Amino acid sequence: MEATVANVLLTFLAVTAVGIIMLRDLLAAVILLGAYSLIAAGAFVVMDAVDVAFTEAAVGSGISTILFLGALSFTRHDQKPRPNHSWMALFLAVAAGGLLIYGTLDMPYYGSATSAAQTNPGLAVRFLEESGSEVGPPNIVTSVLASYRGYDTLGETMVVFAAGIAVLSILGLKRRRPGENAPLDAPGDKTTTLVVNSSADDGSIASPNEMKRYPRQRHRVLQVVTKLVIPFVLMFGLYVQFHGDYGPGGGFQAGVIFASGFILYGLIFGLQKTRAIMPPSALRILMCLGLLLYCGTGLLTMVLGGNLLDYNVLAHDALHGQHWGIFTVELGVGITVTGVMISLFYNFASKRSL
Amino acid sequence: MEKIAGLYSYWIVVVLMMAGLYIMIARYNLTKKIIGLGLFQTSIFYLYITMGKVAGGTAPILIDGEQPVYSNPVPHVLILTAIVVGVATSAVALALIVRIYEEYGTVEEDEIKAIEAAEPEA
Amino acid sequence: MNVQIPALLILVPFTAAPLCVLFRHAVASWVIAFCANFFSFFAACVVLSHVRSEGVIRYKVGGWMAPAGIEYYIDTLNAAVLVLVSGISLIVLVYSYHTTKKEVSLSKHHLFYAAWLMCLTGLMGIAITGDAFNVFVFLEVSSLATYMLISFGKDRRALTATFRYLIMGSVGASFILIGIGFLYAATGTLNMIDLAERIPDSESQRAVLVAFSFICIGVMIKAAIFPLHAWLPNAYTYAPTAVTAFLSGTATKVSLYVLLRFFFSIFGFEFSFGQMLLTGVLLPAAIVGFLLMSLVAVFQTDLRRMLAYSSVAQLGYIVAGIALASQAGLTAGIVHIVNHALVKSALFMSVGCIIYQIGHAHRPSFDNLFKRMPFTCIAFIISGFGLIGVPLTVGFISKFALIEASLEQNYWWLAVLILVSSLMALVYVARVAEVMLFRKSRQETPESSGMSEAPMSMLVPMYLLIAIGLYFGINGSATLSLAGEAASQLLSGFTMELSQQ
Amino acid sequence: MFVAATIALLITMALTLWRALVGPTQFDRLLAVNSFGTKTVLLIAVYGFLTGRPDFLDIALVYALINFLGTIAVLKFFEQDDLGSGQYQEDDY
Repeated sequence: MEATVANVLLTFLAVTAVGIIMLRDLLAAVILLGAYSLIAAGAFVVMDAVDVAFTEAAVGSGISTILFLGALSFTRHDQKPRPNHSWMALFLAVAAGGLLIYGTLDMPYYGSATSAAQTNPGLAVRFLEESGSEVGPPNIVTSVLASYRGYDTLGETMVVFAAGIAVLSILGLKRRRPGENAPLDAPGDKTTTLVVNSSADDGSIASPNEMKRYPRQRHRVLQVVTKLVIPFVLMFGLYVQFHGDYGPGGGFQAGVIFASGFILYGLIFGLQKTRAIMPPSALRILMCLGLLLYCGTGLLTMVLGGNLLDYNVLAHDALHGQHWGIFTVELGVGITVTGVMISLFYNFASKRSL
Repeated sequence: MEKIAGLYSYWIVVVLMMAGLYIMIARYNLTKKIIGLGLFQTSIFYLYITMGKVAGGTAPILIDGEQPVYSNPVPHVLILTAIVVGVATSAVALALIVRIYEEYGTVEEDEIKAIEAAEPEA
Repeated sequence: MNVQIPALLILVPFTAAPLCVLFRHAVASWVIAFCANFFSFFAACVVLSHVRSEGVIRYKVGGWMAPAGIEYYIDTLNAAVLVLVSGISLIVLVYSYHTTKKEVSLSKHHLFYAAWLMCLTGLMGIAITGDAFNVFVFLEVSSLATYMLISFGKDRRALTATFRYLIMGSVGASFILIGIGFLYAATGTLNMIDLAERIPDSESQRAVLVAFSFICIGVMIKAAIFPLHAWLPNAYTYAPTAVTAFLSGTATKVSLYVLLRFFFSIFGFEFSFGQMLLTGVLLPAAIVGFLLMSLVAVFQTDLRRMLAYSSVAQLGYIVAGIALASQAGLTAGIVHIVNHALVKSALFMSVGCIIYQIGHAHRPSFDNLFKRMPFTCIAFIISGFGLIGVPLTVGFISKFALIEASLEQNYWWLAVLILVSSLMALVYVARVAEVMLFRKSRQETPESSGMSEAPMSMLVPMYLLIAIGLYFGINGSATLSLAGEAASQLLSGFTMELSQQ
Repeated sequence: MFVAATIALLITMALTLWRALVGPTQFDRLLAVNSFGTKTVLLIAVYGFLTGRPDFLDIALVYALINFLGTIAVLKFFEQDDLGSGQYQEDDY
């Protein structure tokens, strides 16, 4: 049953991928990419990777979609018609794919319990058998992520931080409205692309004229619902942050969820109001503080006489030390990710409102 | 036959990867390239997770008092990192696309090349 | 030596990056960056001397034993790469103080130096680690920082150059990720030493082979080895001048180090060159690379683009040395990694001085430049000699070693081709020198008459780098013995005995 | 029981996915993806009971949240072509 469900989802993935290649409308491709991530995340649950599913759902279909939409709102969202194939690209892709398939031929089969990866006493077996007594948290992924391979996670946090400040430096500060300095065809009527596919049968909802006729809806229901939902979202973010030891979740996922509360607010009430609640300078401090908390934990372990990120020295009892170490480190990740994600949203959404 | 059943998931994943790679190379639209990159990376995540699955296993979160078969947690950890890296790269790429559009007025690769070719050397 | 120095080497610049952003002050962030970089350089020197006197360092991050946790594995090669990267970064950082003021808007200085520190951290992180997946993580740290640094370029083409680099870089990184995945499936481990032990016994040899191919291609894209160099010329041409000088001396060199580590230490000499016939693939690529790219460089009028193509050509020499797969060839390759980094950074710094004063680096407008900027021109010409391989420069040492290595295997034609390519280098350097020194200005424009030498804070670090180059050019045995040591360690695989934990 | 539910869900997922692929309007796609998300939430819940570890319902919660967020974002994009505009704020609550 497991394998069947996994394979069905995999087939869905393949169909969606074909759709993404075929569609010329970028907006549709982005919506489908969101669906693609959702399916992938569903499949990850079926394949027991609950933490990965958690992250992929939050990032792949949440944050990514919003970033893409933000970028599309600056640029035009239809791909120009072109000759639809490139033999060179096809050849490269097929060559790489052929090589990969050749490589899989003597790989362990799906679900094999005797493969090298599953039986290595140094890694998988050790984590499964010892992590409970060496590190503590029942969620082995958390133990490995924050303790055994905590150094990787340090690098990962820096990658998030780097993306945050890179987008800040590329997009931030002074903004120009798109089209103001556009040498080629300026995007005059972007709304037309909305109805690209709806021309024949039922363009009834989407015609640009009609959209212009009702430009500003009041959306009272949305506003009320959002205000009701946001506290729960933030609460859920905190739960994911602090429950990551026992169930799926952790700093990264919590940061994304926490940020999505603010993003939701920004979508409904506008960027200006959101910025009044969470000013960009506060975000900059958050980003830095989270990373510094992580680095600081590393420094503290060294000051106390251990190696870098050796949490055992943080308390008299090794398990307590691990607990504190993982707690601080995950908190650092959560803070940085919250800051970076909200900051990304600000940068991609600030078209007209600044 | 057993081979096909056992390796089916890997093969589909490879096909997905190549679809992503193809979009990245063949499409002129810069945004579409990044969509392709997303597709490509998600497929790699899938490849890793497929490796970690143990038939009849359960998620690697310890259950008190029981000794079930757990799936391999190592690929999960690696992919958590890779997902983060992936979204970070896309964010930077999209920011670049926005700036490119502001500067050139287009996000089609060949049009940008034409504009650049017409410009004198810096 | 304090046990914690290898970890501090990474952690200090790592911590300094968010500090720069936090303080958001242009000068303060430069000072923070300088101090952190200086510490790293000092620590790297300590590590190098320790490794050479007492052997390999293995440092357990998190206190976990190797395959479960991540460890640092430092032998002569990585220690040398660490010193090289942090040293060049330090010198260029001093130099960058003025150019950054001119090229980057003041409100973004803190972001610029934070990105610089992250790039440095990423590169050193790649060089120091003993874990295959960790290489990927730090590769991405350095890549993202590099994209950001290049996008600071003033010209709008910097944006498209960055985008192209980002696409190719992401494909490269994804290939590395696929390769590591296959390695994990075949062996069940990520630690480099553990991998080296398990690969020969793996039941999935085809998976190992695919992993090898994908990692190779991925790293070669990052290292800009011909024919996968397409991102490099534009990126180097449109990046801020200091960034070009920094990256040309460090980023591709670290990628080459990764290549060496995977070829020799992890997959092993037998597998790479016996089974995979790497010589047959790498040597033609290297030869076509250095001949073609030198030829392309001759026809460039923009100095930075010319030097960028020349970089790809010079990488060809290094790859040729590796492809010879002998102690002598490998030594020549490693020496050239160091020497080329010194020479090319100095060259880009001198071009940066010209850009600082004139605003561009377009060769035909260098009429009579020597009168106005004598020190810069001298620096360019001396470093240019290094590029050609004139005796008493570092370039001579490594080219001589390379020719010796190819003659050792009776590849006399390779030696001839190297000489031909050097002649082309002579042509492109001489064309620039000719305009600088001898061509008289047709008319004295008002803007050119007021021009003078670049500020001291740019000249001093540049001449410091040139002096280091000359020192190693005259005292060639210093680098040669270091490289020889590194080469023999590479050829003999991982050393197990620990000098400390 | 749960097996039947799983199969039924997979079939409905296939149907909504088909609608998402063929369109024809963007609103069809958006609705299809939105209901596809809902089906995924259900699938995860049902699958949790099927395999005996229902404690992963957290993930279903995230899906529901993100699905909502994504739909709102796309709708805002449809309506205003801009994610950050504050045109709703005149109607201040």
